[in-house]
Amino acid sequence: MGETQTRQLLCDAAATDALGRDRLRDVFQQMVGIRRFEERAAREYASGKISGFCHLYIGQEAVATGALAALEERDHVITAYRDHAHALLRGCTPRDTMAELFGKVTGNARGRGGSMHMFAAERGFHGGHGIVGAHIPLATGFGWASRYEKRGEVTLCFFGEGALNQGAFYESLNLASLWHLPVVYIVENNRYAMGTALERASAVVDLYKKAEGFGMPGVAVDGMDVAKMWEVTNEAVERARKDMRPTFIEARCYRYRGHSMSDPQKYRSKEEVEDYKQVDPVLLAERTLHERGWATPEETEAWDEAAQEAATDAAEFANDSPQPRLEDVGEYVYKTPMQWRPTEATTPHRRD
Amino acid sequence: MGETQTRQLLCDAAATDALGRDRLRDVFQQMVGIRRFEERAAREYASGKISGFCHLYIGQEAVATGALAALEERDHVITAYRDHAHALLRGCTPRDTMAELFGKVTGNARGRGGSMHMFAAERGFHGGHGIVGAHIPLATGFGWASRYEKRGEVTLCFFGEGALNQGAFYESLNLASLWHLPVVYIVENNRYAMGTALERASAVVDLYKKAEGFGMPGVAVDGMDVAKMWEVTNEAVERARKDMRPTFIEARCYRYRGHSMSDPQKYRSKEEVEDYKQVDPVLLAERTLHERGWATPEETEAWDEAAQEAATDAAEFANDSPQPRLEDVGEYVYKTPMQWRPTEATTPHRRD
Amino acid sequence: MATMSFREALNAALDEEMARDPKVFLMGEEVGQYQGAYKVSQGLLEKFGADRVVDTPITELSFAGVGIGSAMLGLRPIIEMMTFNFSILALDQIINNAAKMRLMSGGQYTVPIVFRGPNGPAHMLSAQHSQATESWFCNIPGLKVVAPSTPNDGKGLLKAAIRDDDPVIFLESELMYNMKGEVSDAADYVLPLGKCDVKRAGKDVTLISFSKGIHHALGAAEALAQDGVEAEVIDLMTLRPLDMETIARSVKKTNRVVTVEEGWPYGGIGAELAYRIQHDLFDYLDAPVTRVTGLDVPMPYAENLEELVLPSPRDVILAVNTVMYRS
Amino acid sequence: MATMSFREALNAALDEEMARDPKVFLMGEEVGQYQGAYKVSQGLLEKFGADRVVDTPITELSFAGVGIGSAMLGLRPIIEMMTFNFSILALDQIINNAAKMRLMSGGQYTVPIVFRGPNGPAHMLSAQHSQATESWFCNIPGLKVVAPSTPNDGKGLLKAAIRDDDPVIFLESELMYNMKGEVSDAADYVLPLGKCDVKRAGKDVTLISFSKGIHHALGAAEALAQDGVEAEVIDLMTLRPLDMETIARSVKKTNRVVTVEEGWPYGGIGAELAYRIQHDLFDYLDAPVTRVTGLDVPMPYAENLEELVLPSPRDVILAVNTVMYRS
Ligand SMILES: Cc1ncc(C[n+]2csc(CCOP(=O)(O)OP(=O)(O)O)c2C)c(N)n1
Ligand SMILES: Cc1ncc(C[n+]2csc(CCOP(=O)(O)OP(=O)(O)O)c2C)c(N)n1
Ligand SMILES: [Mg+2]
Ligand SMILES: [Mg+2]
Repeated sequence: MGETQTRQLLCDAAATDALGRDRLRDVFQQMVGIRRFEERAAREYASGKISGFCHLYIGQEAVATGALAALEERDHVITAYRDHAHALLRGCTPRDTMAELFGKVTGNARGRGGSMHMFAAERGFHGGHGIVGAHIPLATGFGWASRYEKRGEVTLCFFGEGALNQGAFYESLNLASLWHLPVVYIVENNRYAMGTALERASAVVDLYKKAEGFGMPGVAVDGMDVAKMWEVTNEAVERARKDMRPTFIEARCYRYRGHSMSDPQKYRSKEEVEDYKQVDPVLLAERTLHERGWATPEETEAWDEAAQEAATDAAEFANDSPQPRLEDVGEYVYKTPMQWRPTEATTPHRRD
Repeated sequence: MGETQTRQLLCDAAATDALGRDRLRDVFQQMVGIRRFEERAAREYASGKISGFCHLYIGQEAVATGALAALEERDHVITAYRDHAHALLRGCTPRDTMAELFGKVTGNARGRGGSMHMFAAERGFHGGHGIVGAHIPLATGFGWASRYEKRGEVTLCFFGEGALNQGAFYESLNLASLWHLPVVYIVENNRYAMGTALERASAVVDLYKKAEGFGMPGVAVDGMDVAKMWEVTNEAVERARKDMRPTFIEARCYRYRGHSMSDPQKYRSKEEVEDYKQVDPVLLAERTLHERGWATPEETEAWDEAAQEAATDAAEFANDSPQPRLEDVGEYVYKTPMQWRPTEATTPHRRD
Repeated sequence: MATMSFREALNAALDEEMARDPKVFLMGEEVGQYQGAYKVSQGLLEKFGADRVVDTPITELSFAGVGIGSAMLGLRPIIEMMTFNFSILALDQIINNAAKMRLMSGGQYTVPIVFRGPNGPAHMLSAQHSQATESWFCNIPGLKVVAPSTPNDGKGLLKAAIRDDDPVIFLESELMYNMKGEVSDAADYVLPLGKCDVKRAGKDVTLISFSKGIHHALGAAEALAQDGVEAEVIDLMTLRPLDMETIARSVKKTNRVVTVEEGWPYGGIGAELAYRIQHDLFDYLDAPVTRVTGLDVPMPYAENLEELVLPSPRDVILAVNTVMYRS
Repeated sequence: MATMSFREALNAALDEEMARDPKVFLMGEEVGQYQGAYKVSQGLLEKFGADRVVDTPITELSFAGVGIGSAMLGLRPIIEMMTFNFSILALDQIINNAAKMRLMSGGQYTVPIVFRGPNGPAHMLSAQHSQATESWFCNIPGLKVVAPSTPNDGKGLLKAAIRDDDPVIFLESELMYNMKGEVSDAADYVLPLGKCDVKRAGKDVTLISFSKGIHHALGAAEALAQDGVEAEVIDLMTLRPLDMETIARSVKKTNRVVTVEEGWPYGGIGAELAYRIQHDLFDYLDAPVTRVTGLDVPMPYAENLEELVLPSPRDVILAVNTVMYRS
């Protein structure tokens, strides 16, 4: 896997300069927080506390962390089902995120959404979506709303490279470019869609080139490098905010775990995974902090411990939280139900 | 409308050389046949003999005529609802085509399809489809079948530039390129989708450039020039047949009539239409024939008269043909209906 | 009151709601410069500008999603489906995003969106352009489904749909756009969603329908009255949720029900009504609930076959005769 | 007979039909190299090669269309929907192209295609991944819809679906893939489409269901038998078209009907059955047809809510008690 060998083992120097000490310290802590949270989620899944589909972000931390560092508070974020990191970075707490995984009423979606559907609407985090590609038009709609009300807000829309073959992606790119919508589309190209390697699903593997067919700037970036990720996104966010022009970013990254919790991973070699661990995004940022003297090993160690504690606290909180109440099964279907009742016209005993 | 002024008023010389005398005489007669057929259809529509949506091909004759001249008998053709010309060029007769418009059982779809759904399955003409963009995956499937059975057949798939924004188009391009399918995709860019000008719907107006994002050759061609249309398609058909590689062709053309029969055409100027009539595809071919001495004015005149007679004969035939029998209303829904009856479980009097 | 066409009544509803609330906008194919494929949006572009009357490329899936996304952020989009035949391409957005967003997020989103346009067969458009989509939408919790039968109802219900905070599927009928009627011009004329309307009182049999079917039912009722049979005609107006109270009141009186719809029979609106009525009112029924529907075939183009496939007042009369055991 | 899981039975059906007919091929997401998201296609890639076991990009709309196009030219594609939740994206192809092509062309095309994969809620997958799609497909003339409940039926019906010359929607259940049963290994074991199967004989009440619901019905029947109530359990197997003869025979005997399904109530399979039964067998019914369905909500993630939403044998027993006027 010669690819990783040509990569440097530090964050890009110029991008790091631009990002600066304080922000690199911040994003590093965020990435460690995500890493430890996800590891804890894996353990809770194994122990049966979490069920359903659960997709971990381990290996891809730099993508969302770097990109979101370029945002203002009023901006919007949306992603697919691999969404724990984006949630944690944007308004959800480890506690309410873990509680959502446990299906508890204290979860960020009150136990209704689960792993794939996390939300913090008021802080601009809009999910968490399960149908591959189908949230891309929603992001385009956020851009439309921002333009419509001249709000000056920017939307970041994340999706996997597998989603890039769906028609919804292309339709959206055209609309955003045609209508000048302030949306940044970020493909997290982790090289696999479940077990399908990029080149087995896409006739073109330099994905950023697809933007041209829609008159939109397209750029590829090392998604293992949080500083670079921030830098490229930052430029795109400015273009969106100032010029009302969308951008398409291909973030080249890697996931270390299986697609979801039940993936035998026969489609790739152990060596490939190990090779990519050389450029672990958390490691790159840590090395950069140490090398520049922006954080001591003791500090990064302490942050790691804090992250582990937060994850433990989150799991305990989730475990101790109650499930939703059964009588609330009809909540959140309609705002004003009118005649409607969830038990209407079904099993007699369930009539309310 | 400077655009047409830069166009020559003859068919491209090199392409005409390559096409040759006999074939140019043939395609000219085909184009005149289509033109007169469509004019007759318009009259029959006005007189109430034809109903529903009816989309005429007048102005675009060179696209289908030139392209189909590059095919062998075993090849496949599919298009959208503007399909009378493709039908006439590929196995349907003026009679069965007009009868289909009249909704008669002698129609090429036995009166079930109408203007938008003409078929000659056994001669490789596969419709006639009404949902914009939705037949493009079918064409891709024809390519798949040809590859699967190593049949050496090529598929031509036609659609309007409005269809180019639909996800189905992009998904199909990727599949054809990825799987090496012998399909030639031809967008008939007549500049309008109903009342929407190309530039109001597509962020990129050089449509042929879109092919690059799918690793496919893309080429633009003057769709008013039947010789050029043949030449470019011929190359693409060879690439498909010999190298199993798809091509995307943008045929730049124009429709002289409204989108369908009830179009006030406020979205374009009379001048624009008149301007495009300078490069009327029938006229260009006729001039070329005369100029080269490949046909005398008397000959072309005679062909025109023959075309008019064929259209008249078709209309008479259609008029005199019977409607489908009422008792056949349940035909063609299933091959083997089993328990099913069309009247099953509905209005009591209709129980059979 | 003013006499106007269904088209004008819907246009007035759009106009009034857009004037009332700047968050309301109209988006779809040909709604602006072309003035609407069926001219329902006539004049709105000139009045409200291109930011609020938005022409889209032919991309039903994604502009439906754009509408939903913008509704999640507080706008109130009206998405025109040029016809509901094309809404099939957008079903994933409508079902998985519009209908479920509130539930999935634990109540964090309100999605006040209206999808509207002509539904059901028109005239000689063949199979792909002639289908009634209501039964699919009615199956989906999270959606409301409305289908008016008169210009006046159309105006009042469309205004209600636009003001409603849930996603509403609003089904019009191409063949009714020219139908004229008296329409309220009262300043705040809005009809409630979720309520039936008794369009004709009667005591012998209950005819339940909506949209175009109502006119078949009323036509049949007229003819039956000549014969001394008084049919009560209930216009569902809102198909989901169903107003079972009004229906029950009628059935308790007439003890006989015929439903009328243009869609295919299996799992249609008539099936649901039959379930609910036989279940809730078993002892009141003197005859089986009987439905009149479109025949169970994709729509053929030929005029005579199309006419045979679609329900008519005559079919309704025959069904009434059956449930009344008349010959 | 051999004991095997539902998954293995389906796999055997695919294997046998692909071996029998070179025009049969399998296409879908992860069906090949990954051996199927739910391993139904295990081993087929190795046996039949990448031309006949075809991994696709995530593009449901277009690979459904590719299948239909290839069927129009005489191939016999089996299109796997990784789950039927994603088939919503392909509905336009299925409805407008697969179901209508024969009619639109005046009978020129035969479209022998099977769409298959898991349908309905599994376990804690939340709203977008938990829905039962059968009622939408059943509405569509031109389609056949099949939903087996046992490994043996699964094998026989899938083979029949593949050999059938019309488009067939073949609905499996993720939660049943591991269920074991005796499966025929006779050389030409094929079950007929369009026929119900009486899974348990009884005289007091008729339970009608399909797929997973059959097991709730059988569970309820067991418990009711303890109480002296003998329920007849009818497995629809083919949901469209319905085998009303077998149903009528049972209802004439028991005079009481409960339907069981996991989908949403409005316009569901139970609604259609209720219509048909009350209409055709009005005088035979001693109680209203009563349905047990999933609750009318998008599926919530939380385990306790999901359990509440889905039907259970207990719900079936309560429904039976109601139609038998027991308390
Ligand atoms: C429309 C649709 N089809 C199929 C699936 C099943 N599925 C879930 S995730 C996935 C792979 C997506 O890969 P990618 O987009 O690369 O994202 P990643 O998992 O790598 O983050 C598939 C096929 C789905 N959820 N939605
Ligand atoms: C999915 C879908 N959306 C909308 C329509 C309505 N419609 C029919 S033709 C048309 C315009 C298509 O234009 P184009 O593709 O350029 O083809 P042209 O008519 O110019 O040949 C539209 C919007 C449709 N038939 N299908
Ligand atoms: Mg991926
Ligand atoms: Mg066009």
